[in-house]
Amino acid sequence: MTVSVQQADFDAGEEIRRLRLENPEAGAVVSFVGQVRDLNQGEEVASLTLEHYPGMTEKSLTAIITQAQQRWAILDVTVIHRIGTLQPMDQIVLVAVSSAHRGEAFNACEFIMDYLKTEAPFWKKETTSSGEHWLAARDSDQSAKQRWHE
Amino acid sequence: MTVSVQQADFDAGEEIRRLRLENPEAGAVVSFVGQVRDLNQGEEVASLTLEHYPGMTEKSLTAIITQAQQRWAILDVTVIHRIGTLQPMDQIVLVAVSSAHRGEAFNACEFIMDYLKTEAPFWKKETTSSGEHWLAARDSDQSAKQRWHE
Amino acid sequence: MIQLLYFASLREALGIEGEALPLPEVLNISALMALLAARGGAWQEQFAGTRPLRAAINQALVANSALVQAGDEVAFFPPVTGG
Amino acid sequence: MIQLLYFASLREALGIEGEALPLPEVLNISALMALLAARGGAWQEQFAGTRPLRAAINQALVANSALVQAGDEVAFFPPVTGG
Repeated sequence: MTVSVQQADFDAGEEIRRLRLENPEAGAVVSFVGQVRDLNQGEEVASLTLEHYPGMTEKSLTAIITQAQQRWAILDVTVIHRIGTLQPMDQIVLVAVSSAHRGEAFNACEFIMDYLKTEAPFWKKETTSSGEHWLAARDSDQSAKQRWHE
Repeated sequence: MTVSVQQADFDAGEEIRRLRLENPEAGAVVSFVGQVRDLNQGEEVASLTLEHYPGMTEKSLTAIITQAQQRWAILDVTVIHRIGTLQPMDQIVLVAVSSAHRGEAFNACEFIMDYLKTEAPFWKKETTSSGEHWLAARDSDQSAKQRWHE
Repeated sequence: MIQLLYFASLREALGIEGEALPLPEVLNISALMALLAARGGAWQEQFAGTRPLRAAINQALVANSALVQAGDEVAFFPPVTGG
Repeated sequence: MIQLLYFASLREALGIEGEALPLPEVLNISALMALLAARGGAWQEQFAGTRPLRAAINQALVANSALVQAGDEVAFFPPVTGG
Protein backbone atom coordinates (compact mmCIF):
# COMPACT_ATOMS: atom_id res chain seq x y z
CA MET A 1 0.00 0.00 0.00
CA THR A 2 1.07 3.58 -0.63
CA VAL A 3 -0.21 6.45 1.52
CA SER A 4 0.84 10.04 0.92
CA VAL A 5 -0.31 13.32 2.47
CA GLN A 6 1.23 16.10 0.42
CA GLN A 7 0.91 19.67 -0.82
CA ALA A 8 2.03 18.75 -4.34
CA ASP A 9 -0.38 17.72 -7.07
CA PHE A 10 -0.39 14.13 -8.29
CA ASP A 11 -0.73 12.33 -11.63
CA ALA A 12 -3.75 10.03 -11.32
CA GLY A 13 -2.99 8.32 -14.63
CA GLU A 14 0.55 7.50 -13.55
CA GLU A 15 -0.66 6.06 -10.21
CA ILE A 16 -3.25 3.88 -11.97
CA ARG A 17 -0.62 2.70 -14.47
CA ARG A 18 1.77 1.82 -11.63
CA LEU A 19 -0.93 -0.21 -9.81
CA ARG A 20 -1.69 -2.07 -13.05
CA LEU A 21 1.85 -2.81 -14.11
CA GLU A 22 3.09 -3.81 -10.65
CA ASN A 23 0.21 -6.31 -10.40
CA PRO A 24 0.15 -8.55 -13.50
CA GLU A 25 -2.56 -10.65 -11.83
CA ALA A 26 -4.80 -7.54 -11.56
CA GLY A 27 -7.74 -7.54 -13.93
CA ALA A 28 -9.17 -4.33 -12.49
CA VAL A 29 -8.07 -0.95 -11.17
CA VAL A 30 -10.85 1.19 -9.72
CA SER A 31 -10.02 4.76 -8.80
CA PHE A 32 -11.62 7.80 -7.28
CA VAL A 33 -10.38 11.33 -7.96
CA GLY A 34 -11.86 14.19 -5.94
CA GLN A 35 -11.58 17.74 -7.19
CA VAL A 36 -12.40 21.16 -5.73
CA ARG A 37 -15.77 22.18 -7.14
CA ASP A 38 -16.20 25.70 -8.45
CA LEU A 39 -19.52 26.10 -6.62
CA ASN A 40 -20.53 24.82 -3.19
CA GLN A 41 -24.15 25.25 -2.15
CA GLY A 42 -24.56 27.96 -4.76
CA GLU A 43 -21.57 30.06 -3.70
CA GLU A 44 -18.54 30.54 -5.94
CA VAL A 45 -15.46 29.07 -4.31
CA ALA A 46 -12.27 31.15 -4.54
CA SER A 47 -10.06 28.67 -2.70
CA LEU A 48 -10.10 25.75 -0.31
CA THR A 49 -7.57 25.20 2.46
CA LEU A 50 -7.03 21.73 3.88
CA GLU A 51 -5.72 21.36 7.42
CA HIS A 52 -4.77 17.97 8.84
CA TYR A 53 -3.41 16.32 11.97
CA PRO A 54 0.15 15.28 11.04
CA GLY A 55 0.97 11.79 12.22
CA MET A 56 -2.61 10.77 12.89
CA THR A 57 -3.60 11.33 9.25
CA GLU A 58 -1.22 8.68 7.90
CA LYS A 59 -2.13 6.25 10.72
CA SER A 60 -5.82 6.74 10.08
CA LEU A 61 -5.49 6.18 6.31
CA THR A 62 -3.32 3.09 6.87
CA ALA A 63 -5.88 1.65 9.32
CA ILE A 64 -8.73 2.26 6.83
CA ILE A 65 -6.82 0.52 4.02
CA THR A 66 -5.98 -2.40 6.34
CA GLN A 67 -9.69 -2.84 7.11
CA ALA A 68 -10.45 -2.89 3.37
CA GLN A 69 -7.71 -5.49 2.81
CA GLN A 70 -9.19 -7.71 5.51
CA ARG A 71 -12.62 -7.42 4.00
CA TRP A 72 -11.91 -7.91 0.28
CA ALA A 73 -9.38 -9.80 -1.85
CA ILE A 74 -7.56 -6.77 -3.20
CA LEU A 75 -4.01 -6.61 -4.49
CA ASP A 76 -2.78 -3.07 -3.83
CA VAL A 77 -4.03 0.37 -2.78
CA THR A 78 -2.75 3.90 -3.31
CA VAL A 79 -4.16 6.86 -1.35
CA ILE A 80 -2.90 10.39 -1.95
CA HIS A 81 -4.51 13.32 -0.10
CA ARG A 82 -3.45 16.91 -0.62
CA ILE A 83 -3.17 19.58 2.10
CA GLY A 84 -2.67 23.33 1.96
CA THR A 85 -4.51 25.82 -0.23
CA LEU A 86 -6.16 24.60 -3.43
CA GLN A 87 -8.10 26.29 -6.24
CA PRO A 88 -11.31 25.18 -7.96
CA MET A 89 -10.64 22.19 -10.25
CA ASP A 90 -7.49 21.24 -8.37
CA GLN A 91 -7.33 17.57 -7.43
CA ILE A 92 -7.81 16.88 -3.69
CA VAL A 93 -7.64 13.13 -3.29
CA LEU A 94 -6.91 9.90 -5.14
CA VAL A 95 -7.91 6.41 -4.01
CA ALA A 96 -6.91 3.62 -6.41
CA VAL A 97 -7.38 -0.11 -5.80
CA SER A 98 -6.26 -3.09 -7.88
CA SER A 99 -7.81 -6.56 -7.69
CA ALA A 100 -8.14 -9.71 -9.78
CA HIS A 101 -11.88 -9.14 -10.35
CA ARG A 102 -13.75 -5.86 -10.44
CA GLY A 103 -16.30 -6.29 -7.62
CA GLU A 104 -13.64 -6.28 -4.91
CA ALA A 105 -11.90 -3.17 -6.26
CA PHE A 106 -15.19 -1.24 -6.54
CA ASN A 107 -16.21 -2.13 -2.99
CA ALA A 108 -12.81 -1.46 -1.45
CA CYS A 109 -12.37 1.89 -3.25
CA GLU A 110 -15.79 3.17 -2.14
CA PHE A 111 -15.28 1.82 1.40
CA ILE A 112 -11.94 3.63 1.70
CA MET A 113 -13.49 6.89 0.48
CA ASP A 114 -16.47 6.57 2.85
CA TYR A 115 -14.17 5.98 5.83
CA LEU A 116 -11.67 8.63 4.76
CA LYS A 117 -14.54 11.15 4.65
CA THR A 118 -15.67 10.34 8.19
CA GLU A 119 -12.51 9.26 10.06
CA ALA A 120 -9.35 10.73 8.54
CA PRO A 121 -8.40 14.01 10.30
CA PHE A 122 -8.68 16.54 7.48
CA TRP A 123 -10.67 19.78 7.66
CA LYS A 124 -11.68 22.06 4.81
CA LYS A 125 -11.94 25.83 5.02
CA GLU A 126 -13.56 27.52 2.06
CA THR A 127 -12.95 31.08 0.89
CA THR A 128 -15.86 32.62 -1.01
CA SER A 129 -16.95 36.20 -1.73
CA SER A 130 -18.71 36.15 1.67
CA GLY A 131 -15.45 35.33 3.49
CA GLU A 132 -13.82 32.28 5.02
CA HIS A 133 -15.70 29.47 6.68
CA TRP A 134 -15.04 25.93 7.81
CA LEU A 135 -17.12 23.31 6.03
CA ALA A 136 -19.57 21.34 8.14
CA ALA A 137 -19.53 17.54 8.06
CA ARG A 138 -22.32 16.13 5.87
CA ASP A 139 -24.88 13.69 7.30
CA SER A 140 -24.83 11.87 3.95
CA ASP A 141 -21.17 10.96 4.60
CA GLN A 142 -22.11 9.37 7.93
CA SER A 143 -24.88 7.34 6.32
CA ALA A 144 -22.57 6.30 3.46
CA LYS A 145 -20.22 4.87 6.09
CA GLN A 146 -23.04 3.19 8.05
CA ARG A 147 -23.99 1.12 4.98
CA TRP A 148 -20.81 -0.95 5.41
CA HIS A 149 -22.03 -2.18 8.81
CA GLU A 150 -25.28 -3.59 7.47
CA MET B 1 -20.92 11.00 -23.27
CA THR B 2 -18.00 9.57 -25.22
CA VAL B 3 -18.01 6.00 -26.54
CA SER B 4 -15.10 4.55 -28.48
CA VAL B 5 -14.40 1.03 -29.74
CA GLN B 6 -10.83 1.01 -30.98
CA GLN B 7 -7.69 -1.04 -31.55
CA ALA B 8 -5.42 1.71 -30.21
CA ASP B 9 -4.42 1.97 -26.57
CA PHE B 10 -5.79 4.84 -24.47
CA ASP B 11 -4.46 7.16 -21.77
CA ALA B 12 -6.68 6.64 -18.71
CA GLY B 13 -5.13 9.60 -16.88
CA GLU B 14 -5.86 11.94 -19.78
CA GLU B 15 -9.49 10.75 -20.00
CA ILE B 16 -9.99 11.28 -16.24
CA ARG B 17 -8.40 14.73 -16.47
CA ARG B 18 -10.68 15.66 -19.37
CA LEU B 19 -13.81 14.55 -17.44
CA ARG B 20 -12.67 16.61 -14.44
CA LEU B 21 -11.73 19.78 -16.27
CA GLU B 22 -14.76 19.80 -18.58
CA ASN B 23 -17.04 19.51 -15.53
CA PRO B 24 -16.11 22.21 -12.97
CA GLU B 25 -19.16 21.20 -10.92
CA ALA B 26 -17.79 17.64 -10.64
CA GLY B 27 -16.51 16.73 -7.20
CA ALA B 28 -15.81 13.13 -8.16
CA VAL B 29 -14.48 11.07 -11.06
CA VAL B 30 -14.71 7.31 -10.56
CA SER B 31 -13.00 5.12 -13.12
CA PHE B 32 -12.49 1.48 -13.94
CA VAL B 33 -9.52 0.22 -15.97
CA GLY B 34 -9.50 -3.43 -17.05
CA GLN B 35 -6.25 -5.07 -18.06
CA VAL B 36 -5.34 -8.43 -19.60
CA ARG B 37 -4.21 -10.66 -16.73
CA ASP B 38 -1.06 -12.74 -17.18
CA LEU B 39 -2.77 -15.85 -15.78
CA ASN B 40 -6.34 -17.04 -16.26
CA GLN B 41 -7.49 -20.03 -14.24
CA GLY B 42 -3.86 -21.01 -13.69
CA GLU B 43 -2.80 -20.92 -17.34
CA GLU B 44 -0.29 -18.42 -18.67
CA VAL B 45 -1.93 -16.15 -21.23
CA ALA B 46 0.12 -15.41 -24.37
CA SER B 47 -2.45 -13.13 -25.96
CA LEU B 48 -6.11 -12.22 -25.99
CA THR B 49 -8.12 -11.38 -29.10
CA LEU B 50 -11.29 -9.34 -28.83
CA GLU B 51 -13.98 -9.71 -31.49
CA HIS B 52 -17.03 -7.46 -31.57
CA TYR B 53 -20.21 -6.78 -33.53
CA PRO B 54 -19.55 -3.48 -35.30
CA GLY B 55 -22.49 -1.15 -35.11
CA MET B 56 -24.28 -3.01 -32.35
CA THR B 57 -21.35 -2.50 -29.94
CA GLU B 58 -21.60 1.29 -29.98
CA LYS B 59 -25.42 1.17 -29.75
CA SER B 60 -25.26 -1.22 -26.83
CA LEU B 61 -22.71 0.89 -24.90
CA THR B 62 -24.72 4.07 -25.57
CA ALA B 63 -27.91 2.39 -24.32
CA ILE B 64 -26.15 1.21 -21.14
CA ILE B 65 -24.80 4.70 -20.43
CA THR B 66 -28.25 6.21 -21.06
CA GLN B 67 -29.74 3.84 -18.48
CA ALA B 68 -27.09 4.91 -15.96
CA GLN B 69 -27.84 8.59 -16.68
CA GLN B 70 -31.53 8.01 -16.07
CA ARG B 71 -30.81 6.26 -12.81
CA TRP B 72 -28.20 8.56 -11.23
CA ALA B 73 -27.35 12.27 -11.27
CA ILE B 74 -24.08 11.97 -13.17
CA LEU B 75 -22.39 14.64 -15.25
CA ASP B 76 -20.45 12.82 -17.95
CA VAL B 77 -19.28 9.34 -18.96
CA THR B 78 -16.42 8.04 -21.09
CA VAL B 79 -16.27 4.41 -22.23
CA ILE B 80 -13.36 3.11 -24.32
CA HIS B 81 -13.18 -0.58 -25.26
CA ARG B 82 -10.33 -2.06 -27.25
CA ILE B 83 -10.66 -4.74 -29.95
CA GLY B 84 -8.08 -6.84 -31.78
CA THR B 85 -5.17 -8.75 -30.28
CA LEU B 86 -3.82 -7.68 -26.88
CA GLN B 87 -0.95 -8.87 -24.67
CA PRO B 88 -0.92 -9.48 -20.90
CA MET B 89 -0.98 -6.16 -19.03
CA ASP B 90 -2.45 -4.31 -21.97
CA GLN B 91 -5.46 -2.18 -21.09
CA ILE B 92 -8.80 -3.54 -22.36
CA VAL B 93 -11.44 -1.14 -21.16
CA LEU B 94 -11.96 2.21 -19.46
CA VAL B 95 -15.19 3.41 -17.86
CA ALA B 96 -14.97 6.85 -16.24
CA VAL B 97 -17.89 8.77 -14.68
CA SER B 98 -18.01 12.28 -13.24
CA SER B 99 -20.61 13.50 -10.75
CA ALA B 100 -21.09 16.21 -8.15
CA HIS B 101 -20.95 13.71 -5.28
CA ARG B 102 -19.12 10.40 -5.16
CA GLY B 103 -21.95 7.91 -4.51
CA GLU B 104 -23.54 8.49 -7.91
CA ALA B 105 -20.26 8.10 -9.79
CA PHE B 106 -19.39 4.86 -7.95
CA ASN B 107 -22.80 3.35 -8.65
CA ALA B 108 -22.95 4.43 -12.28
CA CYS B 109 -19.40 3.24 -13.04
CA GLU B 110 -20.01 -0.22 -11.56
CA PHE B 111 -23.46 -0.45 -13.21
CA ILE B 112 -21.97 0.35 -16.62
CA MET B 113 -19.24 -2.28 -16.16
CA ASP B 114 -21.75 -4.92 -15.00
CA TYR B 115 -23.97 -4.28 -18.02
CA LEU B 116 -21.05 -4.00 -20.45
CA LYS B 117 -19.87 -7.45 -19.26
CA THR B 118 -23.25 -9.08 -19.91
CA GLU B 119 -24.80 -7.11 -22.79
CA ALA B 120 -22.18 -5.46 -25.00
CA PRO B 121 -21.28 -7.74 -27.94
CA PHE B 122 -17.59 -8.44 -27.32
CA TRP B 123 -16.02 -11.91 -27.23
CA LYS B 124 -12.59 -12.88 -25.94
CA LYS B 125 -10.40 -15.60 -27.39
CA GLU B 126 -7.38 -16.53 -25.34
CA THR B 127 -4.13 -18.01 -26.62
CA THR B 128 -2.23 -20.10 -24.07
CA SER B 129 0.39 -22.86 -24.36
CA SER B 130 -2.50 -25.31 -24.76
CA GLY B 131 -3.82 -23.45 -27.80
CA GLU B 132 -6.63 -21.03 -28.57
CA HIS B 133 -10.00 -21.05 -26.88
CA TRP B 134 -12.98 -18.78 -26.52
CA LEU B 135 -13.66 -17.65 -22.97
CA ALA B 136 -16.92 -18.75 -21.40
CA ALA B 137 -19.26 -16.20 -19.83
CA ARG B 138 -18.99 -16.14 -16.04
CA ASP B 139 -22.06 -16.74 -13.85
CA SER B 140 -20.69 -14.14 -11.44
CA ASP B 141 -21.12 -11.49 -14.15
CA GLN B 142 -24.79 -12.41 -14.53
CA SER B 143 -25.35 -12.17 -10.77
CA ALA B 144 -23.46 -8.85 -10.62
CA LYS B 145 -25.93 -7.48 -13.16
CA GLN B 146 -28.95 -8.97 -11.38
CA ARG B 147 -28.12 -6.97 -8.22
CA TRP B 148 -29.20 -3.77 -9.99
CA HIS B 149 -32.76 -5.11 -10.34
CA GLU B 150 -33.22 -5.72 -6.64
CA MET C 1 -34.80 -11.78 -47.20
CA ILE C 2 -33.07 -11.34 -43.88
CA GLN C 3 -29.38 -10.78 -43.20
CA LEU C 4 -27.92 -13.37 -40.81
CA LEU C 5 -24.67 -12.75 -38.88
CA TYR C 6 -22.66 -15.19 -36.74
CA PHE C 7 -19.98 -14.19 -34.23
CA ALA C 8 -17.10 -15.63 -32.21
CA SER C 9 -17.12 -19.40 -31.51
CA LEU C 10 -20.41 -19.75 -33.44
CA ARG C 11 -18.87 -18.13 -36.53
CA GLU C 12 -15.89 -20.47 -36.29
CA ALA C 13 -18.06 -23.59 -35.80
CA LEU C 14 -20.26 -22.73 -38.80
CA GLY C 15 -17.36 -21.56 -40.96
CA ILE C 16 -19.20 -18.46 -42.23
CA GLU C 17 -19.64 -14.91 -40.99
CA GLY C 18 -23.15 -14.49 -42.30
CA GLU C 19 -25.55 -15.03 -45.14
CA ALA C 20 -28.68 -13.67 -46.77
CA LEU C 21 -31.67 -15.94 -46.18
CA PRO C 22 -35.09 -15.86 -47.85
CA LEU C 23 -37.72 -15.62 -45.13
CA PRO C 24 -40.54 -18.11 -45.78
CA GLU C 25 -42.88 -16.34 -43.34
CA VAL C 26 -42.78 -14.15 -40.24
CA LEU C 27 -41.33 -16.35 -37.51
CA ASN C 28 -39.75 -15.93 -34.11
CA ILE C 29 -36.12 -16.50 -33.11
CA SER C 30 -36.84 -20.03 -31.80
CA ALA C 31 -38.41 -21.04 -35.12
CA LEU C 32 -35.51 -19.51 -37.04
CA MET C 33 -33.07 -21.49 -34.91
CA ALA C 34 -35.02 -24.71 -35.59
CA LEU C 35 -34.84 -23.92 -39.30
CA LEU C 36 -31.05 -23.48 -39.11
CA ALA C 37 -30.61 -26.60 -36.92
CA ALA C 38 -32.42 -28.61 -39.62
CA ARG C 39 -29.40 -28.08 -41.89
CA GLY C 40 -27.68 -30.80 -39.83
CA GLY C 41 -23.98 -31.14 -38.91
CA ALA C 42 -22.48 -28.11 -37.20
CA TRP C 43 -25.79 -26.27 -37.64
CA GLN C 44 -27.68 -28.95 -35.74
CA GLU C 45 -25.00 -28.91 -33.06
CA GLN C 46 -25.05 -25.12 -32.61
CA PHE C 47 -28.75 -24.33 -33.01
CA ALA C 48 -30.45 -27.34 -31.40
CA GLY C 49 -30.80 -25.46 -28.14
CA THR C 50 -28.16 -27.33 -26.16
CA ARG C 51 -25.67 -24.42 -26.31
CA PRO C 52 -26.34 -21.01 -24.80
CA LEU C 53 -26.88 -18.63 -27.71
CA ARG C 54 -28.00 -15.02 -27.69
CA ALA C 55 -29.83 -13.33 -30.55
CA ALA C 56 -30.06 -9.72 -31.70
CA ILE C 57 -32.51 -8.25 -34.20
CA ASN C 58 -31.34 -5.04 -35.88
CA GLN C 59 -28.49 -4.77 -33.34
CA ALA C 60 -30.61 -5.03 -30.19
CA LEU C 61 -30.64 -8.10 -27.91
CA VAL C 62 -33.95 -9.95 -28.07
CA ALA C 63 -35.69 -12.90 -26.42
CA ASN C 64 -36.32 -16.11 -28.40
CA SER C 65 -39.97 -15.13 -28.75
CA ALA C 66 -39.10 -11.99 -30.76
CA LEU C 67 -40.46 -11.92 -34.32
CA VAL C 68 -38.15 -11.75 -37.33
CA GLN C 69 -39.42 -9.82 -40.33
CA ALA C 70 -38.25 -9.30 -43.89
CA GLY C 71 -35.34 -6.87 -44.06
CA ASP C 72 -34.15 -7.56 -40.51
CA GLU C 73 -30.50 -8.03 -39.56
CA VAL C 74 -30.46 -11.05 -37.25
CA ALA C 75 -27.30 -11.96 -35.34
CA PHE C 76 -26.56 -15.09 -33.31
CA PHE C 77 -23.65 -15.34 -30.89
CA PRO C 78 -22.49 -16.99 -27.67
CA PRO C 79 -22.91 -15.11 -24.35
CA VAL C 80 -20.71 -12.01 -24.45
CA THR C 81 -17.36 -11.88 -22.64
CA GLY C 82 -16.05 -8.33 -23.03
CA GLY C 83 -14.80 -5.88 -20.43
CA MET D 1 1.27 15.91 32.07
CA ILE D 2 -0.68 15.38 28.88
CA GLN D 3 -0.21 17.06 25.51
CA LEU D 4 -3.40 18.72 24.24
CA LEU D 5 -3.92 19.59 20.55
CA TYR D 6 -6.72 21.59 18.92
CA PHE D 7 -7.53 21.62 15.20
CA ALA D 8 -9.47 23.56 12.57
CA SER D 9 -12.38 25.75 13.79
CA LEU D 10 -11.71 24.69 17.38
CA ARG D 11 -8.08 25.86 17.17
CA GLU D 12 -9.23 29.19 15.74
CA ALA D 13 -11.94 29.66 18.39
CA LEU D 14 -9.52 28.92 21.24
CA GLY D 15 -6.65 30.88 19.69
CA ILE D 16 -4.04 28.18 20.47
CA GLU D 17 -2.81 25.06 18.71
CA GLY D 18 -2.16 23.09 21.86
CA GLU D 19 -0.75 23.09 25.37
CA ALA D 20 0.80 20.86 27.98
CA LEU D 21 -1.60 20.23 30.85
CA PRO D 22 -0.87 18.70 34.26
CA LEU D 23 -3.22 15.75 34.75
CA PRO D 24 -4.80 15.89 38.22
CA GLU D 25 -5.93 12.26 38.01
CA VAL D 26 -6.87 9.61 35.46
CA LEU D 27 -10.07 10.86 33.85
CA ASN D 28 -12.11 10.20 30.74
CA ILE D 29 -12.60 12.47 27.74
CA SER D 30 -15.94 13.79 29.04
CA ALA D 31 -14.35 14.82 32.34
CA LEU D 32 -11.43 16.43 30.53
CA MET D 33 -13.87 18.41 28.39
CA ALA D 34 -15.72 19.57 31.53
CA LEU D 35 -12.39 20.68 32.99
CA LEU D 36 -11.61 22.71 29.85
CA ALA D 37 -15.14 24.15 29.64
CA ALA D 38 -14.71 25.42 33.22
CA ARG D 39 -12.13 27.92 31.90
CA GLY D 40 -15.10 29.97 30.65
CA GLY D 41 -15.39 32.17 27.54
CA ALA D 42 -14.50 30.42 24.28
CA TRP D 43 -13.58 27.29 26.26
CA GLN D 44 -17.04 27.09 27.81
CA GLU D 45 -18.59 27.66 24.39
CA GLN D 46 -16.53 24.96 22.66
CA PHE D 47 -16.37 22.25 25.33
CA ALA D 48 -19.78 22.52 27.02
CA GLY D 49 -21.13 19.73 24.81
CA THR D 50 -23.35 21.83 22.59
CA ARG D 51 -20.96 21.54 19.61
CA PRO D 52 -20.06 18.26 17.92
CA LEU D 53 -16.44 17.52 18.87
CA ARG D 54 -14.36 14.43 18.22
CA ALA D 55 -11.45 13.32 20.37
CA ALA D 56 -8.34 11.26 19.65
CA ILE D 57 -5.93 9.75 22.18
CA ASN D 58 -2.45 9.06 20.83
CA GLN D 59 -3.71 9.66 17.29
CA ALA D 60 -6.61 7.21 17.38
CA LEU D 61 -10.27 8.28 17.48
CA VAL D 62 -11.91 7.48 20.83
CA ALA D 63 -15.32 7.65 22.49
CA ASN D 64 -15.95 10.15 25.28
CA SER D 65 -15.70 7.35 27.82
CA ALA D 66 -12.05 6.65 26.93
CA LEU D 67 -9.54 7.19 29.76
CA VAL D 68 -6.76 9.76 29.49
CA GLN D 69 -3.49 8.90 31.19
CA ALA D 70 -0.25 10.74 31.92
CA GLY D 71 1.92 11.05 28.81
CA ASP D 72 -1.02 10.83 26.40
CA GLU D 73 -1.40 13.06 23.34
CA VAL D 74 -5.05 14.15 23.37
CA ALA D 75 -6.53 15.97 20.39
CA PHE D 76 -9.91 17.68 20.05
CA PHE D 77 -11.40 18.69 16.72
CA PRO D 78 -14.68 19.21 14.86
CA PRO D 79 -16.06 16.35 12.69
CA VAL D 80 -13.66 15.76 9.82
CA THR D 81 -14.36 17.06 6.31
CA GLY D 82 -11.58 15.71 4.09
CA GLY D 83 -11.75 13.83 0.81
